[in-house]
Amino acid sequence: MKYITLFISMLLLWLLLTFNLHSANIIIGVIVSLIVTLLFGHSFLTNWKLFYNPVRYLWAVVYLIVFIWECVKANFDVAYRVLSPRMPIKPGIVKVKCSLKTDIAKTFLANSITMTPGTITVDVISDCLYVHWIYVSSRDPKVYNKRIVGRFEKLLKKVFE
Amino acid sequence: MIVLYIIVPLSAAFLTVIFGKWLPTLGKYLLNAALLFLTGLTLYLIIAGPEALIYRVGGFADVADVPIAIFLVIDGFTKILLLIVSLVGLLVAFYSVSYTKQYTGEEKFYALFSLMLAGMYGVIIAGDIFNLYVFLEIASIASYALVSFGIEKHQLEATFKYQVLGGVSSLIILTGIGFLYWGTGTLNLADIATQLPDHNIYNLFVSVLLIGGFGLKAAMFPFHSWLPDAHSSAPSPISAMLSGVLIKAVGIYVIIRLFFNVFALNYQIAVAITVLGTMSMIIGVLLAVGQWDFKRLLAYHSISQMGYVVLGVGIGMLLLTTGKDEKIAALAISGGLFHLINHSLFKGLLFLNAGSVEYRTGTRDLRKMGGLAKKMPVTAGSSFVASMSISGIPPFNGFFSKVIIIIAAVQAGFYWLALFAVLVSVITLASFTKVLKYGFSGKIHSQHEKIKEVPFSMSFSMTLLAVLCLVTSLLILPGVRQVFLTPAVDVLIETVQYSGTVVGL
Amino acid sequence: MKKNENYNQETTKGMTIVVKKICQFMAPVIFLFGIYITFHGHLTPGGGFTGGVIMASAFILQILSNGSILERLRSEKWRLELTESIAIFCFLTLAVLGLVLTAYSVFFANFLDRGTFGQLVSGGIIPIGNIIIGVEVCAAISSIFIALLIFKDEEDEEESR
Amino acid sequence: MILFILCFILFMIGLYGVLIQRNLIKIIIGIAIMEYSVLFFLILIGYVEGGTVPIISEGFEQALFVDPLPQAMVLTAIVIGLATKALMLSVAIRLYKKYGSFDIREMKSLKG
Repeated sequence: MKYITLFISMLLLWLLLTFNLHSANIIIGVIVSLIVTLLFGHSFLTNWKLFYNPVRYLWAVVYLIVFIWECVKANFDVAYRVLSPRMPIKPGIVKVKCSLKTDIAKTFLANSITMTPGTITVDVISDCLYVHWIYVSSRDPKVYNKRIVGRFEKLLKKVFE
Repeated sequence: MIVLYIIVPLSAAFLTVIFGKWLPTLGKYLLNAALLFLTGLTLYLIIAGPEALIYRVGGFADVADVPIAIFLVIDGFTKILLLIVSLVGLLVAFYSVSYTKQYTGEEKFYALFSLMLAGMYGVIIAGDIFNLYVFLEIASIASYALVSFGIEKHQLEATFKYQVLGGVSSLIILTGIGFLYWGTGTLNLADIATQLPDHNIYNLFVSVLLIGGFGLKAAMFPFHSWLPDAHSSAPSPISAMLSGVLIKAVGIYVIIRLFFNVFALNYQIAVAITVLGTMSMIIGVLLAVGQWDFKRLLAYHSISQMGYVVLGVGIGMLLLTTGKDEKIAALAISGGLFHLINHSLFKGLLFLNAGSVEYRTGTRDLRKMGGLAKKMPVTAGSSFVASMSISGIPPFNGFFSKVIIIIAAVQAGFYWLALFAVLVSVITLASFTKVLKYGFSGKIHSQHEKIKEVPFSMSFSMTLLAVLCLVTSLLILPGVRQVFLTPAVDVLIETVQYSGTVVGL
Repeated sequence: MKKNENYNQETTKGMTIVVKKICQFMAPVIFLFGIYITFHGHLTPGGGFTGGVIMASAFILQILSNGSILERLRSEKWRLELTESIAIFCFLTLAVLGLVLTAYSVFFANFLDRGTFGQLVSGGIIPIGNIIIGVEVCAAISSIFIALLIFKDEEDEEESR
Repeated sequence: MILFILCFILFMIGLYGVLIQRNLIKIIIGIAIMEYSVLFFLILIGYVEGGTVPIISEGFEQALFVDPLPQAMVLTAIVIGLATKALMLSVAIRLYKKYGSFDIREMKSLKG
């Protein structure tokens, strides 16, 4: 089944890339997608069911909006820290525990954290994320867990789990 | 028909790799068969007549008198080179049948060998300078891999040196090609000759770049440092190919072709080529005298003998530029080309001899050999023939070619060059007397008591090459020379004729 | 590439889970893009070499992220070399076909219908040549990469012994 | 003109690397730099002032194109360079295994 998922997504991508609907183009697209499926199907995601749930796509849009908003906020924050003459930075690496279970969700969480300015995910080891933070505002795990992970976690759970 | 020279070796190479896993011996027979076929084809072409064959790849016709197709050209001069490559290649390939049994991954050896041959054929028949460069790189890359085939310390080191200098020379050649395209707007050799601007400094600059690049590939005097390492470290059949054929096909051939047929003959360039030839002749032999490593000695002699070829051609070029007697020029050039043929035969043979000795005794140091003549009569006999031939003793072929060059030099009034040629020949004789004395005569070493003659395929190739060393003396006869050498010399003497026959302008 | 379920398992080899998961997503997409570049070589910039390099990068990405096992690398290298040789032999055959099939018998003759300008299926043998070169370059670059990797792995093996 | 001079300087930097450096990998990098400078030079030769991409498409038949031939040459040269450098690197790795060092001064099995 995951092969079929990969096949369909590749065919859609091919049609997007070429952007015409001649019969020759579609036939070539099918062949190409088949080749890609045969070569890469075995290593594709195992939880292919995600692709067929329209609710998840909606949540993904919501997540995207939230992510962009957080990103803008963090941008201003970092800009303030960089530009202000006193340089109010306090860098450090914190170990954040996340409640997400699947690998794909963790991956997206780590990527979101990295893409927001000010925080970078250094490594993911089982349930914990090691995050480099430009201003370690608190030493309390509960507080910083909420500050770093909390804003994305719930939404990601809805999208991926 | 011309494309067969590229198709056949290339398909041999790829088929060898495809079936190598299941049929490891396929490569041997495929390569030998391919070379046998190509040798026959070349002989047929030579006998058929001196006309030039021209081929447009892809069938693109000329647009408004501008040749846009890739040209493949076979004329008299090309045929000689094709014959050398095929003949020496065939014998070396047959020799390798037994020799490569000591290596693992034999099929890769034959695949690379075929690839190198394809590159050399391509360089020889390419009619435009960029394809020439591409084929030159194919041949070079295959030869880099072949030199390091045994992956021993000295082989890898020699390969690295060879690769660095080869890479630099390729880049110099590419720069030269760029300038050539800038000035003429075309890459076709024949078209370049007609389009070349009448601007002396530009011509000189491009010439210097190209002489530098191809001189490095041909290991002419100031650029010779890589040759002794690479040629002596490679597996012996490859040494024979590199020394016997590769440096001629990718170095000397291109230099001669470019400066006779493409660039207008130029006095400064002619002087430079003659001087380079003389210098490499003298320096090569002086460096060779002190060597005790059999193959290293041979490698230094290669530099020296290539000097003879360049000297002969250079004298012809000088005479043509100064407008003196064209007959003497023709004599000098034919001497040079004759020596080119001879050198590939006897130097190939000598390297095969060295390989045989190494195959049985495991050493290349002349001081550790001795008395091998009794145990290995074929090897000893053929190396006697080759040594006499390289040092110019009648009735072997080396004598006649050297005599022609010397006579031409004397007739043209270059007495000093003639004297140098004679002196170098004498030193060569001394050097090879040493080889024969230490290597093959005298008392046998105790650890070599049990050695035998080499296997059939090796001894057969060596015998055939030794016979060829005698037979090619016949090229001195006018009737034979008419068929083999005269068309080539004509192509070079009639300098502007080349572009006329190829492009039809 | 050999079908092997090991790609999906969390092994200690290779990089962190983030890289692995993203690679599972992106490798097919990269490969498809390489095929797109190759197929459109006669219409847009690009062609066999460019597309082949992109395709090879998909394989290289997978090997890098998932870690390598010496035995599998060896078998894969052999397979890639075989693919490469077959592809280049096909190219030679294509060139020779022009010699055989056309009336004027020319090496590299364009013996197929040229089609209409700007279409995906046009240009005679040029797209076919592009595809073959794409396969060849992909296999060649992957095998160069794997060969260099084998050097390193052999060294590690010797050290651990 | 300034581009040609820069190109020449790049070539010289590469040559410096090849001649002066003692590390095998650095020598290979030097060769690579030289190669890129030559490729850059070839591209510059084909450049036409104000020229566009040499792709014929509808509406652009009469445009002023840059010369596509040097670009084809450069592509071929890149492929050749790839093969050469891959081979050089593998030889360098083999040498490293034999000598345990990338230093060219320690490789002395060929003398005389």
